[in-house]
Amino acid sequence: MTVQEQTPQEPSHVSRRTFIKVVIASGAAVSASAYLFRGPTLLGQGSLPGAVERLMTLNVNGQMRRVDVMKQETLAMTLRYKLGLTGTKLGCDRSECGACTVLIDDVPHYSCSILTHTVRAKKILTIEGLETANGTLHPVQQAVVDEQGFQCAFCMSGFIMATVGFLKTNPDPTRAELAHGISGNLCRCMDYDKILRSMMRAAQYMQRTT
Amino acid sequence: MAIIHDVMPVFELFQPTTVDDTLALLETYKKDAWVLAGGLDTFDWLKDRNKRRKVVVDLSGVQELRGVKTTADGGIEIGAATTLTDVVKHPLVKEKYPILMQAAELVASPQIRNQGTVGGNVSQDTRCWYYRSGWSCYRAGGNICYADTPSAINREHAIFDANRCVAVNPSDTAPALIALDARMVIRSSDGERVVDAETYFIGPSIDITRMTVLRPGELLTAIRVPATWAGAEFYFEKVRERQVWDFPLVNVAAVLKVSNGTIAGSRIVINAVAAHPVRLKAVEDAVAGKRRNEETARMAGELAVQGARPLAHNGYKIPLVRNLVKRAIRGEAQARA
Amino acid sequence: MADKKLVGQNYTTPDLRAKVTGRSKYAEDFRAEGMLFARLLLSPFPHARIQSIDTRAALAMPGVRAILTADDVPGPKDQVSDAGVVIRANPRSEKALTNEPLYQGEPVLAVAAVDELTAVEAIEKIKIRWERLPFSVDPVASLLPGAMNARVEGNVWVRPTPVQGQPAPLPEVIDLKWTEAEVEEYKAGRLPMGKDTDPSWSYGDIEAGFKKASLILDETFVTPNTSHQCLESRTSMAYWQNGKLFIHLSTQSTVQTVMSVVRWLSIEPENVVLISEYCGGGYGSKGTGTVSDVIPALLAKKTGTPVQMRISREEEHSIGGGRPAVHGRMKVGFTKEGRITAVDMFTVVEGGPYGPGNDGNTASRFASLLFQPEAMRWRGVTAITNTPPRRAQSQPGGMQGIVLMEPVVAKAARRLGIDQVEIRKINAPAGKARFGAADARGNRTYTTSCFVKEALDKGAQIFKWDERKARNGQREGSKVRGSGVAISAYNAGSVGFDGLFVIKPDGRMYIQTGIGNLGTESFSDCQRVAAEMMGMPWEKCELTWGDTSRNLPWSCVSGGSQTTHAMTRAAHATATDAIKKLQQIAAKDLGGRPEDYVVANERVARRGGGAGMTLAHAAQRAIELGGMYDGHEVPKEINAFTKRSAAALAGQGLMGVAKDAYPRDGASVSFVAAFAEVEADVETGVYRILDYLCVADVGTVIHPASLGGQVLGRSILGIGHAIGQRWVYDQQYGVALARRFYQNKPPSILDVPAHMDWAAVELPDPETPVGARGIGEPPVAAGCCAVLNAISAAVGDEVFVRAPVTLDHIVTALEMGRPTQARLTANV
Amino acid sequence: MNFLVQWGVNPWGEDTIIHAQWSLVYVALAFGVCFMLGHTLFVKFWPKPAGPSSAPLNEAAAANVPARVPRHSLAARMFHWIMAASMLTLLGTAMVPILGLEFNWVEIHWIAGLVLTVSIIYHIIHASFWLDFWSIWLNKEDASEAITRLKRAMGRSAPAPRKAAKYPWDNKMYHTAIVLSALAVVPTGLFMMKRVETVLFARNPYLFSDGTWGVMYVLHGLAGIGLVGLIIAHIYFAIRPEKLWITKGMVFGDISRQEFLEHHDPERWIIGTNAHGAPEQQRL
Repeated sequence: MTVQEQTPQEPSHVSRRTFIKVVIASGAAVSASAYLFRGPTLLGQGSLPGAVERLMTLNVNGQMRRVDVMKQETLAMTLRYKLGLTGTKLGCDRSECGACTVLIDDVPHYSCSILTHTVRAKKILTIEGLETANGTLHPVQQAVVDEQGFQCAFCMSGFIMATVGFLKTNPDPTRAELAHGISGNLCRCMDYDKILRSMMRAAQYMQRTT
Repeated sequence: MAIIHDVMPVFELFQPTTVDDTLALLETYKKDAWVLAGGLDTFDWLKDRNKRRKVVVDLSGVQELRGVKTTADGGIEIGAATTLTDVVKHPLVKEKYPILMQAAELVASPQIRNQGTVGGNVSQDTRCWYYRSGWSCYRAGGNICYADTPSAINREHAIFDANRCVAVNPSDTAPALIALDARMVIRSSDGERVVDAETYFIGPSIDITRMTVLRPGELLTAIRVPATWAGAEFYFEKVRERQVWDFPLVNVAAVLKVSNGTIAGSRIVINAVAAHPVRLKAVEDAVAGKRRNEETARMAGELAVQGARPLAHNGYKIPLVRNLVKRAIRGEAQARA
Repeated sequence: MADKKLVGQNYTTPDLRAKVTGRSKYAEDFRAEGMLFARLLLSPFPHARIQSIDTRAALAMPGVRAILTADDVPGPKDQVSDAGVVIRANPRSEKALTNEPLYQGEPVLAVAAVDELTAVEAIEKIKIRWERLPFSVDPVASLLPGAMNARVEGNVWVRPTPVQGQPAPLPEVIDLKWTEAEVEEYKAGRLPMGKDTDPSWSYGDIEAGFKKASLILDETFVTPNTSHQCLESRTSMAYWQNGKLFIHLSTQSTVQTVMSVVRWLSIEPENVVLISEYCGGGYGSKGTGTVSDVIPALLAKKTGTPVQMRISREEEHSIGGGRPAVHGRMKVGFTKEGRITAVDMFTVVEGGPYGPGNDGNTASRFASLLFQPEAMRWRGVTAITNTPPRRAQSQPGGMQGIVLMEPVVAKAARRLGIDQVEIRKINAPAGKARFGAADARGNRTYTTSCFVKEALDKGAQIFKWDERKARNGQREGSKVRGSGVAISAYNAGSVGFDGLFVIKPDGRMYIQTGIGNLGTESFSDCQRVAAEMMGMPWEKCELTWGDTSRNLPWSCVSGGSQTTHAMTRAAHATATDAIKKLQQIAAKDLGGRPEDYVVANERVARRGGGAGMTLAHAAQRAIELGGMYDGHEVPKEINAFTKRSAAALAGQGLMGVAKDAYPRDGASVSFVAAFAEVEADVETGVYRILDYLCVADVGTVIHPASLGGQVLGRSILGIGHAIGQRWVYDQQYGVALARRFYQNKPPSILDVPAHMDWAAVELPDPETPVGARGIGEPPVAAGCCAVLNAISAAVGDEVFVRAPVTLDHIVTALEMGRPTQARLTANV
Repeated sequence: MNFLVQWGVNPWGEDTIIHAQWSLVYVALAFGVCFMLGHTLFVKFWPKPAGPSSAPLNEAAAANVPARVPRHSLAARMFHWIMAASMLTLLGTAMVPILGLEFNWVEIHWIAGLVLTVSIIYHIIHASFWLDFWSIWLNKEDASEAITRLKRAMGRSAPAPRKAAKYPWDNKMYHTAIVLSALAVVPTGLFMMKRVETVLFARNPYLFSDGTWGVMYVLHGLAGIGLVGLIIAHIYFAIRPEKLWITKGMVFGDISRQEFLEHHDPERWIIGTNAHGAPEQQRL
């Protein structure tokens, strides 16, 4: 990989490319679709109130995405494996690391622990949706760049999303309040000091932009 | 059958929008149905493939289960599917029942509080790691308690009211609600029943496989907190190892009415020491009418641990309970996370 | 390098923008057309043998494509080191899949299917007939007479003495049990100093040392097993194309991992394209990948389809391995002035089922280095248990050795009434400090340099040590404070690797690196040395990393803190090579002698001004001149890997390519001094770390931000060992109980010190051209011990006999007036 | 075998027997009810066998029989009723939760179990040294007797059966069944106390292997379920009009001369008088 490839690309381009990937990725699933469509066959379930359709539209990063979602599928899996949004990471899949944090109607949630079907009518924001179309980083992203925050960065998307969500409720936190606000995220490089420095700077940047 | 603890099994999903529809579904599927609120407990069981259900009934779309409102008697009613964050942030809770706010705020992590519901928090299953490993212990329908053997690691387990099973109730809001003398509103297709928070929780001697009185087909719809203890002095402390995510090793919730330095009345509850939150009735009686001082506090602490039976690794819970109850009576402000 | 524009400055690393936007692709983020999903069937038993496997029902399921068992996995090949030494493959070493699992959670087979759900349901349909075998999940218990052994052959490793000039003999397993007298010792809570089976060592006269001592402490202490718990589990994805294996995996190292894959798969390095641009944490456990990485590769071959194997957190907990627990007994003699006269050290390392590791020996070496005892003896046993494989974990061995030693020193200082900083200064190493065993000629290894006293002084000043220590044991309500200090050291650099870059006619510098990107930023930091020497602005440097099809040079393993040292040397050598070539080109074109020219500001020009040319022009000239200038001829001594890469890049511009052949006198070791203040609540046992400072003796600072991240990050890794991280095993069934984060407790953001800071001594290492050493390791023990020592400063010496120290231990110890922790028991 | 036992898995995922198939409780209950009904109907509608109902009485032997014959000493009666109480407690505490009514049964169960065990030990000692030990056990005569009775019941011709000695044939049968059940249920129950928290000793569920415990649980469970049937039958007979004299005998300790002569053979159960003039029993 070269540095050139790291330069920002048009988000629309990214999503088009990832969309193609999705088609490819789900190609494997198509061959087994009969198998995937199996499930407990409950007679008359269609007539029961609240019975769920698999095909749905998701509002992700401002785009409406049509996607076929299994009943037991979590949002993290849909984002990563169906929509190609791999910036959301799976660290534990059990709501105890925060790597999969996304915003649902502006509120941070563990996407590993919410069924995609329960966010049907909601706005989902992932790390890929923070940067503006012209490549300007979100203030929280910029603050991380400026502080050289994080090490391996596998937890980073989750931390950034948790911070973006937290700063909406408390735009001017103390370091202790901030730590409390983003305490649902685990960093195994234990770079907590730099993370808190980055995010305190992020709060400053956010105040400047608003 | 080989064991694998990953990937949720297939289920049929229902997302009703009214309580009536929910109850109809629960009535139809009875034991085959699993009620999904925040899902933090649910997904653990399902993803581990340790418990499976044919049908999952998701409450997220049932608006009438959410929100906090005042009741005729001046208390509040909290919808069972209200998130913990909404409980923490609600002005009525903050004003009248700060103990509940504090308890809810100490639950797990911010994201979990954003999604987890108060109904789920009080109705969650125990975290005994043997049971959670999917081992067929008493609680899982077997004939053994793996947590009470000569080699068991039972640091988190019960010191009170164990009966074959030594698991504990891990809820933080439960003791606060019992201290506030809350009522649990339970509905089923047969109608509604209201039980005291204190009797909502059951130990293994009553039913070793359940933590609450909820039976298949029943749904906890709301929690009513009476005005009785609104604005009373309170004390809540949760002792845990990690300051995020961890369940309590012991927590204590106490509300006190004090006039001129004398304790007029109190309700004191501890949790994570038995399969149900333990209300310290004897302590409440003993401190009633006593001066609120160190001596009373010490007496309360000693009384609180009477009858405790420690296991191999949880003896520390005895001094911990003693000191926490002591602090609850003293009521001093303690530094919190 | 007087005028440093890049070295020592913070900058934006080339991987950061991709990381903050989510575009950085980790192994599990790759997809390939038709990709299958593989899942593992793990052994439910701590030790068993497979009698038969019935996969019929699984294979009959629609969507199931293949099942891979141990019989499909080739055995590892012998290895030939850089120096040409043959390292024989140990038949008892870990394999990707096994028919005789030696720990609960060991992979026995893998299923590839069209989706994960199918794979998982297929696994549930597989029937295996097992023969249960005896097991042991406690190394100390396995030494008791009559106890079960973890392996059929025995419970302890022995390493036969190597014969000069022959490949090292393979380790053996024997059955070792304590004698009755030793059992009595054990029952009294002391680790018996019985028969040792590790290659033990000693120097000086320890009996005389103890005679001289006015205080002898004899302490038994246990350090915990801890998982690495990299947030990115070791997922991998592989496919085959035109006879080549393309493999995406999570590894700390790039080119070195190719060599592991080659050994495990028995293929040629040229046929492996390894892609790992980002690694979500390793801490030693992904040094050169993991053996399970070959499973999707083999399944992809079997099915002719790309295969991804996602590793779940629970699987990671078992196959990811961990740091071995060390049960240690330290008998240490002190003069009344605090000088350590003698150390008698005995360790029982819990080595897991595979090995033997070297943690016991390393533990003793760093104990000897840090405190420079006048005489020392170390003996040890590496026990085998049916628990996950042990992998290097930040400061492997050194961490445990120091954690055994530090609390003893702290206790001695209290007994002798000596200041904690002072007693460490009295015993601290300095300059070319000797440590560890003596070789055949009686010589002992020594360090290239060490500035521990300087680090202690600097730290004591910043931390306001004297003010804080006055508060030790002072009680306010139920709260009591205590401050602790600790020192630590670890290996911090290797030598002999290659560098490679090309300056192209576009005036840009294209730097190739085979270093892995595991978050330390050394893959980029080290290249700043070359850029600086070439007078190139960083904006004009382009870095290629993480993909072995992109012509990378031979680099060191990105582990053990060797990279910064090794690869700044390689970068220095490579830039020196390029400068020499530029000087020659300039002299050829512009006249004069090559040494009249200097390289600076993107030009090669006559010293003191005058004729010169841009590097862009020089690059063009290099292409025209060919030969060594544009990489068509390369130095003989460089590695074959670098040669292949150089050949592919030849003719594109001026090539810098060289092997680090600089001399070095001594072993490169980095040091830290750490300080911590805690506040404990005596009623609940809960304690908080209020403040923490770590001062590093790391030589020249290359990149302050990443150095600070390493110093504090690894400190907290160590603090995790002190405050709660653990393994818990059920002794009856030999299976892990603490499999989740909420059970095994890695520190959260609210558990770490409320205030943290770091500093560097900034004295360059004299034995390396840039003066820089690595730092990833030493803060671990320092963090752990500073906190442990602060706890005892607050609540007294009679509280703990093992780490971690949790509130239950504190509250009961204060109640009982003695430590109540389980002694000499593993995994509780 | 799955109709007899319930399987679980041990922590290694191996199938392990955990206890008896509790649905058998319903079978036992159903059996008990059917037996009662069947027997009632049988007695009511089945034609009485022809011929004399029993062998002729030996008048000489009968002459010795006093007006009231002691049948069960106070000690024996105490044992019986204590055993009955503990047995009913045990069955209640065991079966009621299975049937769905949950309560704190374990402590009551093991205490009742201990009471039962002690009473059985007492009974064995008492019966061995103070009672006619063999009088309750089935013997060769009982076997031929059984065939005779069966033939008669089937309406075939057979000699009239002899009257009983101290214990009638069905009484002995029942005792044997109870003894067998107790052999299964008591030792397993005692071992099972190691599995639960008692004040007596530390719990150790690992005293035996998973498999051994499984067998023990099944024996205990099946025997317990069997006892449900046996006890139902026992109570049924105890309250049947033609058997009430025995029940009364167990309550008051003696039976009348008439009852004695009606059911017992004075030649087989010899009632004498000892030196003190009290009735004395002797086995033939």
